[in-house]
Amino acid sequence: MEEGFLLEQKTLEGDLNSETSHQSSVDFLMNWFRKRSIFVLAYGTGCGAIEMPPTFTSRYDAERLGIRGAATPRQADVIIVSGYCSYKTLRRIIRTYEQMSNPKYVLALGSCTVNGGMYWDSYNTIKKLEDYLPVDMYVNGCMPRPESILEGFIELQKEIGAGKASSWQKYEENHEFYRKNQEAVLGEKVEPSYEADWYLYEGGL
Amino acid sequence: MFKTIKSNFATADVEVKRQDLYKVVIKYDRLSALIDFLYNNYTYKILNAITCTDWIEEGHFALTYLITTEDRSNTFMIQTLVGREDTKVESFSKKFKQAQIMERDLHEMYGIDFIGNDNLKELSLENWVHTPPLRREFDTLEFVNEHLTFREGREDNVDVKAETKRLRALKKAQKEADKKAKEAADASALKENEDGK
Amino acid sequence: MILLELLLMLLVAYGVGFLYYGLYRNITARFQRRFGPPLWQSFFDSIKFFLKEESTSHGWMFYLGPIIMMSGAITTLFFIPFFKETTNFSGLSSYGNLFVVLYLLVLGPLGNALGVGTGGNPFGAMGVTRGLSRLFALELPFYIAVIAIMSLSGSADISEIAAHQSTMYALAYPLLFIGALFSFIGMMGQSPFDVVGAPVEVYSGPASEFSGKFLALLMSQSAIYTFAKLVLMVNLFLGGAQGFLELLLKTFVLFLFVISFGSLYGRFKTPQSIDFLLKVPTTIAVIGLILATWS
Amino acid sequence: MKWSVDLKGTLSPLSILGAFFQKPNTIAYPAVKKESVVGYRGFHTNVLADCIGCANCQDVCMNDAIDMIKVDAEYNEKNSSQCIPRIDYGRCCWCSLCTDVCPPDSLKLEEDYLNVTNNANDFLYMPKDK
Amino acid sequence: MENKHITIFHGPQHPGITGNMSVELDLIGETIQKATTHVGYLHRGFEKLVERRTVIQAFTIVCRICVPEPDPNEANFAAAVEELAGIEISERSKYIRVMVLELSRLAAQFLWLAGQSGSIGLYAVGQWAIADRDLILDLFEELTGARVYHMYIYPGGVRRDLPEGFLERVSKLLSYMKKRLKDYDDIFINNSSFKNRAIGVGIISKEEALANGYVGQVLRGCGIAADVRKDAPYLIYGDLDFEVPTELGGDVYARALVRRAEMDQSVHILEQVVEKMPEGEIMVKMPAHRKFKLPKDDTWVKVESARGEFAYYMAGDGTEKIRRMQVRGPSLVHAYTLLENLLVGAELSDVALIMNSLGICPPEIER
Repeated sequence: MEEGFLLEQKTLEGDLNSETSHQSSVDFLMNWFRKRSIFVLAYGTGCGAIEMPPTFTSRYDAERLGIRGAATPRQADVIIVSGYCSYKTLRRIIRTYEQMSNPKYVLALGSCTVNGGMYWDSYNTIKKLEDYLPVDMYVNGCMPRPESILEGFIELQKEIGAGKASSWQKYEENHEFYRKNQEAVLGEKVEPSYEADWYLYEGGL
Repeated sequence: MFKTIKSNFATADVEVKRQDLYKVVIKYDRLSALIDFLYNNYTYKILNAITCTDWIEEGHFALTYLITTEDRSNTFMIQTLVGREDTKVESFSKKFKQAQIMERDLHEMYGIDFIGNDNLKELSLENWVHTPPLRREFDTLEFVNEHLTFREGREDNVDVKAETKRLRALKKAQKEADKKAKEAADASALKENEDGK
Repeated sequence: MILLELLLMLLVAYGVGFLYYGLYRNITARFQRRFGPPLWQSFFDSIKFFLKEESTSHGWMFYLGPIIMMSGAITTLFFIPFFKETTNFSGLSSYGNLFVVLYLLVLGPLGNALGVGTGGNPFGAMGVTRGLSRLFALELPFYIAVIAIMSLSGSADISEIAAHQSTMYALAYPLLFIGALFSFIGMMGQSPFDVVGAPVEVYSGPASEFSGKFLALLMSQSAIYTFAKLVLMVNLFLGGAQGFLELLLKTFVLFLFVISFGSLYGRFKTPQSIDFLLKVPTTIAVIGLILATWS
Repeated sequence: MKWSVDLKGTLSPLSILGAFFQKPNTIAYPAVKKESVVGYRGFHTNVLADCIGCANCQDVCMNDAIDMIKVDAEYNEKNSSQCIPRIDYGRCCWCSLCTDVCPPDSLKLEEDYLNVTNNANDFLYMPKDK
Repeated sequence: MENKHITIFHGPQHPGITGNMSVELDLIGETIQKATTHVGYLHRGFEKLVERRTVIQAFTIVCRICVPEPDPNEANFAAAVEELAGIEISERSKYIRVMVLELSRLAAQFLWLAGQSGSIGLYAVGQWAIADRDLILDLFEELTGARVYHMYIYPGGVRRDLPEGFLERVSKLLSYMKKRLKDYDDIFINNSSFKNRAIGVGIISKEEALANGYVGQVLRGCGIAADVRKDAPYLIYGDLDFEVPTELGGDVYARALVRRAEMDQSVHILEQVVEKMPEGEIMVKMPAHRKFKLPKDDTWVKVESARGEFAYYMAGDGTEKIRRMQVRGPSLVHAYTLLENLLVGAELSDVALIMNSLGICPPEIER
């Protein structure tokens, strides 16, 4: 029996041939590479972060599918919004998301990102994530199991491979809409006001 | 110990809730003295928590100080009642270091001012301008409805009680109508029979 | 002709470098009781980063950093001959000897420092500071060993040094080899000396501000650089190689050793690693030097 | 900065290398699936023939996740309101309180749990009839 | 470059932070001059939400208060409700609760093992530990129907009886763990690189620890055998044989040794529980959720979580809703009073190490 990555390679490539007929070969290649390598930002925004370690370490080993963690937003492709999102976190998520370079994707975990979830009547969490950030894939659960998270990634990879995941373009095109919603809950200043911002120093360090 | 506390500090008895938990309700002006008394004469040297309960109907906050012995075998609940509006309470952050953060938390959630606490900045909220959230008059669902929207698509929910009532009434009406129709049918059948005879 | 050869060298280093990175990820994955990514995952990663859009700008100096590093890596590679006793794949090594290579080895960190310093990211600057303060301690045992080798073989030419070894220097003078190996582990960025890019401390260090094409450039650079350094070590200590198979075998054994060592231990703090490198490997290398010149 | 190296502490981590020859822990997910556990709290199922439309589940749900709706289906005769529950998986937390309070025991949770979609409006879930 | 004062935020998005929180660090070079903790990124207002729900409804929400180990919350909530309502639970459910609590403690310690080893870049240990933690979660899945949020310890007992053959599987896991834990000694606890990093880092003195109300491994790491399970036994801990491990160093390494010894003790406790598990009812009869009322009274209950004393204050007001529930987890004081002091003078590379060794868990600080 084939083990490990060989098996995954087969699954990934098996899905590939079906939905790619409309793409030009350059697009196809670009999307193929994008699909095969996904860097996930190491930011546990909510309780879903507790199922991230099993997903990314040896039990479910997401690296088999080319999915691995990235330390900084500059290098990340995917930000996982793992569950509920308080205003204070939303501010940081938006800042982080805007630091990521295109193409970038958002994976939303759990009930809370869809319609408020358990915290539907909480005064400090947002209810619908899609009002503030464009979401590529929702994963069901509270918490989603590692299998669900992997399934979410596989679906995302399929969409990327087919060239359909384009939420970052949506964010740029409808920036005013998103900014309006963000300002409605966060106030005029959406970016967090750090008292000491290192960018204020002349020329950095 | 209980006797001294009753005669010197409290109006009511010390209540033994569990083997490891005593509770006493005292007036606010004796609070500091009682904590000092327990701190100096016994080994109640650790402040475990400060909590506050909002009794809006009775118009006061119940502040509870939980003080534990050094060997952690017994906890004293010292409860004192303070007013709800513009509450100003003496801070214990000089005596117990950890009180600083607990008071900061209570200040944020209830709006209680702790005099002598040098840092009462926002702890977990950011740019909060509404009523302190844990006060009873703050209705969180109302706040949510005012500021946020839920997902559409669930408007077809049926009020089951009303629907049951309606269906029952309908059924009853149906039954009665049936009954009437039956009676009428019976009557007419009877008539026909009679006529036939 | 020479251009074609250089291009071929570059291609080999690029391919083998990424292959080794893939193997590295797979082997460490096995140590961690999992399967690990596809073999060419690092290559896919770098291509994907080439395809990303650039979102940051910190001026031309920032972009110059990766380019200096890349050209440093490529020139280092060109000055290291792949095989002994032949002029095939010897690149520019006839134009420069070991001193040039040693000089070029320092160029990489320097270019890094220039680029990252202008990036404004404090974590990047901290990583560079760590790297620079560790630089001397890291290179010292290596230099001592190299001096010993040069005096033993009486030449500063890398292919001559490789050809001079009737028994490998690693076996004949193990102390020198061990001393140099400690340095080498640090140069390869492996634990316990991986203070520069520690993600939980300085946020991946120098690379933290780079994204897109420049990160891809850095990845390719490190692949090429890794292979160049491995070939250098093989030439200096493991008796060089006569064919591709021998070269791959020897570099891979060395690489395997380095990555296995790296997954056993956690990282030192910067002062600790400087102190350690100055005391243990340097002492070992000095003793090796004395023993080697004695006989 | 102080450091010390003891022999045991240097040699004992070598057992990490032994893992190379052991079987990995990994469940290679899409190809190999973990067998589902009996009693796992996944999606809802509702036996329509038993459901009495009492809305107890709606009442106990603190997440306000359950709607009682009318659908084209054959109801139980005893279903007094002729409504059946629909779950909003944008609210549900799979606590299974609703199944606990169900008088005829018609509402249950099954082992299946996978639902991945790019459309957030797909989360209104009609319990399967089984 | 060396002498420049810079301020950085360590977190909330940083690989070396123990959850969604941040520490603002004032640095000269890499030495920390001042540290300020910021939390609130996970504030959901649990204490408010609980007030809006009936007691039974509130039961499902409390386990979310601490994500790495939800069960102490459930146990605390159930204990507080039972004490207020005067419910006496059956012997079997007490044993099952202890089993769940100890399994969750073991799982939380594995998570700590992963975090602590990751903070010095020893990734293999973390990868092994998370996989071993998953074996415990598999047992939970079987017992409670969920991996992380079990919602299992119910006021009045536990929600499900043990599945068939469950105890055998627990003892099988325990014998595996006993073998496995020795491996972790080899590769991590005794690893000289960990010793070099951890010994002498983050030292807490005994007097300070006692006076400021620190709990858990912080106390035990400086020689005070403080453990709620011994000091004020709840459930059946009074009948079980176990020790409270202590160390004298007061540093990161001492706390690591304490945690490692506690894992052994947890296995030991679980063995006894499996052996002694009595037969009987698992749940007393509870009224419907709108009819279950708490008297106007208050109480203070605590359990020992994997990171120290975890306490709840609960007040009822004669209705079916809870008047006030205050959560006092171990991290509140640790993250502020302790961490802000400990970090001054430490280096940037120690931050992750110290935070992991204190086991700071942000969701329980801000609730």
